[in-house]
Amino acid sequence: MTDRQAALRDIAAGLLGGGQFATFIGFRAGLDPSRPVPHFVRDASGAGALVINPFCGAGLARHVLEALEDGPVGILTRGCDGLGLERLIADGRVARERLHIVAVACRGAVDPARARAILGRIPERAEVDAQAVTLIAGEERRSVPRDSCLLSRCLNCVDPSPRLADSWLDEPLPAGVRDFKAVSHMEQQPPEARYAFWARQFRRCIRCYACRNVCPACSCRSCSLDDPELQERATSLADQFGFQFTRAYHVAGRCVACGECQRACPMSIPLSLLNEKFLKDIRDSFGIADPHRPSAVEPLACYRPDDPESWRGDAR
Amino acid sequence: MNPLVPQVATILAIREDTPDVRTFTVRPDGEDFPPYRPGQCAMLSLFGVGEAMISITSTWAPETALEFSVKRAGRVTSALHQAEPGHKVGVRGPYGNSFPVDQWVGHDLLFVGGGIGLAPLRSVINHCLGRRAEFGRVDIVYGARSPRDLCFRQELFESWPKVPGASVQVTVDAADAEWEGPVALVPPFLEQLKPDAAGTFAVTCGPPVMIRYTLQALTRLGFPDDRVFTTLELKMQCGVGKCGRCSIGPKYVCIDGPVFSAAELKSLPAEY
Amino acid sequence: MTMNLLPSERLAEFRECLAAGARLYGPVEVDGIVLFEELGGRPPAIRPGNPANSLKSFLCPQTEAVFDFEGGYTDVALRVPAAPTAQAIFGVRPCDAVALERVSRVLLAEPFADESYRQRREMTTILTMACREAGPHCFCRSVGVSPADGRGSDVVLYPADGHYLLEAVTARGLSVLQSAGAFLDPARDEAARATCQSTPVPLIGAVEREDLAARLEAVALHPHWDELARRCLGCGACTFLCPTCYCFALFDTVRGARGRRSRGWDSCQFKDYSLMAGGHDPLPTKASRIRRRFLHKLSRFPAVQGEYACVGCGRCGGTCPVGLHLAGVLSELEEVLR
Amino acid sequence: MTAQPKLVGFACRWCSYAGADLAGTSRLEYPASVHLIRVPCSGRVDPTFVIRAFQRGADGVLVAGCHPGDCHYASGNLFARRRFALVKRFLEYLGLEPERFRLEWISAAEGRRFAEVIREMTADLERLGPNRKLREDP
Repeated sequence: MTDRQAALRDIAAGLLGGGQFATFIGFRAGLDPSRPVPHFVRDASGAGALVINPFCGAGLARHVLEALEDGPVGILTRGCDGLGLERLIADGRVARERLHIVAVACRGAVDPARARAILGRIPERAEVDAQAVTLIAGEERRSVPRDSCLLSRCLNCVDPSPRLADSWLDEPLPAGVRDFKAVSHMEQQPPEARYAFWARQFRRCIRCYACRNVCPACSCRSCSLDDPELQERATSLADQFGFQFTRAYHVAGRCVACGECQRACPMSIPLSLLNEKFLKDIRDSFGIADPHRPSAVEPLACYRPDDPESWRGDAR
Repeated sequence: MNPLVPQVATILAIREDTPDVRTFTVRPDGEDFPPYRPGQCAMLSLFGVGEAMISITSTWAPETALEFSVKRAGRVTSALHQAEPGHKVGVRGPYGNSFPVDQWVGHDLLFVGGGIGLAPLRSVINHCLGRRAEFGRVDIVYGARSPRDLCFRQELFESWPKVPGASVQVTVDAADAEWEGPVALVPPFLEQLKPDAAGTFAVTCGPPVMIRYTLQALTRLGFPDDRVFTTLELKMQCGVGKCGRCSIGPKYVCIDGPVFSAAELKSLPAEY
Repeated sequence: MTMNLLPSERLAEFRECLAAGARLYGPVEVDGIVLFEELGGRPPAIRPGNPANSLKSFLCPQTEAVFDFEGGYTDVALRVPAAPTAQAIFGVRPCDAVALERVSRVLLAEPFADESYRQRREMTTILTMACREAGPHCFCRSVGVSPADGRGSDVVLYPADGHYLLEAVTARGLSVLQSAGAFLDPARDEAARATCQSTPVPLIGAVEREDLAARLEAVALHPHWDELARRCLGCGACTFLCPTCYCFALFDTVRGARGRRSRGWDSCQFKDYSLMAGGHDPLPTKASRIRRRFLHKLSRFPAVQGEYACVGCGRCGGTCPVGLHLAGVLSELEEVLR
Repeated sequence: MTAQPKLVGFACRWCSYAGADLAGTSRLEYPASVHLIRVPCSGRVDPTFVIRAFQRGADGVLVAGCHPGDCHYASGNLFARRRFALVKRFLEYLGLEPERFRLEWISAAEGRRFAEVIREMTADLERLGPNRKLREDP
């Protein structure tokens, strides 16, 4: 843990000290030890503020877009960040050679709210392994199952390490295969129950646009969700369905399943459950094994003459 | 009464001033529009399109219609330019403070306008000329991008110059084949004219950049900040000091402005 | 000041009595988060800290009609919506009630009082639950609000063991207590209030209030705002959930010959917030917009209103995707100054 | 008498729209429930059009284009096929009944096929009753 942190600080200081890089993106301690915040180191002397710990939850990929305006960027990169960077590179928004990717293997980030609820106070440290999470505050150590206190985006993660890297802080962990269990479960509900579920979720959307602004696949300079002709500002339930459909559809085939939208949503709307539905159907309908991992051609930007008309077997 | 609900009004006449400025004569269908003072604004709206804060170009008199000179810039103003006499609009107001005309009594006045910025000035110029005996000299300096962008030509070239003790100087940024007058940006043109700052109140309005340089020019000419006034325009939604959009520091342009003295502006953060 | 005791076991009956003449809202747990919603008989989820949404949802709704219109180019008729009906909100935290009082200073200011807000405010009864425990992001004391604050409330309930002390703060609150007289005991329990008044609010995010406005204005042009801007995503979560943010936008929607002009929340953190038709923008950068938000809350609003436009509810800290907690940002600025 | 369902059809001008014309000139009977919107290609149909139709009161939506291989623009319908394969499933996921949205290939010569699709869909929608989901004035 600390070895990685020391190595990270060295690499960041080296990049910034060399004069070629303008910014290094990582985390630094927040006010609350369980909430480190994204940090933008601008010179070598600031690298000592960088931290790595299991509370580092926010995605970093999207931040490179603005940081690159100042010059090349070094960035701490977990699997999810790596997929986000791949997305930005595939979209032509970021030039690979202007990034120095410092790869780290991630076993999951702790949700600070859930951790506090479990411990009854703010945890100071945490340890995460393949089986459990240990929360530590003062003398108290408590081990709990991973699914009780990791961020939901980390529970479904099959990409602990990035595919792109310029330096490694540790050994990469093997990638897995998404099981889409939550989507399958939802598909098995009757239509009325599904509609009621989504109505309940969407009704509380406050249209803050955090989901879009944090998304590495939502980097359009001009967004249709800002166009009053395409997306009215009204917030009736019908408008909310329209808004959510548009957001999810516009990343269909481009979503990297990093789960940042859901993590960022202040109203806890399970946005990943929408994105993953598209991913699952892309896998099943077009035979693309891991559609969340960016490829040369997006699934909706191409076709095969013999694409199966699989829906014809459905209800009617 | 909900202050956000406008009166329905009818466009009585439309005059084409320049390729992108039209002057609309508007009268509410029901109750008369309340009396207003020079410098005040009103929210003009097209139902189904939206609202925009527009300065009232006319000078109030009982039972007269309102005039708005509107430059085509965004969604609402572009739609307004498509409107025809007889069409309905919404109007609410008047909003904001006004030029402190009574404070100017007995003094010379200098008006410096740029482009559509002459619209709010026209209201106060006509108001002052209507009380001609109460003021000293009235000098008007006006510029536009090109001769065809000059607003209010009838007043600029005919009625105002004929008023005793009044002068009008017009410049353009770029001339065309017919233009024989001066070619200069307003701030340097003003400095060349060397207006006498002693005992004079100066009033300026125009695009943000022109206002900035004109204020600097007036300072160099010796005008003290408390004798220089301008009128600001920021994005507005409510017009009544609620929606937050037009705040500059602790002030709202819609209710505390739009008229500010240069002295007041200097006490505010540069967020305008 | 009228005070009564309500035995804990009769709290549900008290709520039913409130629901008799009004729609009753309160905090409920939905899909793992606590929200203010219509209670509809559900027991309220009274937890330390605040629900995700604020009372704004019921007093200045996310979007609402200003008027409907119908007609064509040469003939338009307007229709204003029906007046709001009575509502009561139970389980409000003191900071949220104080926030209403702050927002009212602007929205009710004459001569252009916001009519729809005024009508809703008059039809709303606020029943506040004073705090015996602070939430994880709370910092009310740092901005001059107490866990037992009664400002903006009609009735304050001070929880004690086995009962609540009820205090009527307004005439409307008094009539609530009168109508619920059957459940109430005229006895008093000053200790219940004192306990809440001394509820500790953790030090995390404590703000040094001495000359805060002046100290902030002094750093208004400091490059640290650019650092904050790098982190900020430019979303509107902080402002939409903030109980003291009141900015709104007007917009029209059209369906054939009918249409509606509506108002809806807007955020000074959005990049088109102050962008004008001609392209001029007084807040052209994210840094300028973040600075605007902080200075408005802690310097410019207080300059006019004498109080902060922040009540320390902690929502911005709990929900900002990148941890831009208001109190945290202030402590960063302090650090930068040192 | 119950109101006829509202069916919005987006029809490619090169094939399905002509197919609808043929159905008319051939005096084939099909319900008057369909409001046909002519589009240059099924590939022109943005899925948000479909959402908009449901929001404004459609009980069902049909997207009709040329048979694969016959697109006037070579591949518009093949892109549309991928897109609407996902959208159809997604609408169902949100809780819409599968019968409320269909993607069909109808050539200019298939007036009979057009009438048949409209008849089938109308019958399905009649059976389901009016759509309230996603609708702005339910």
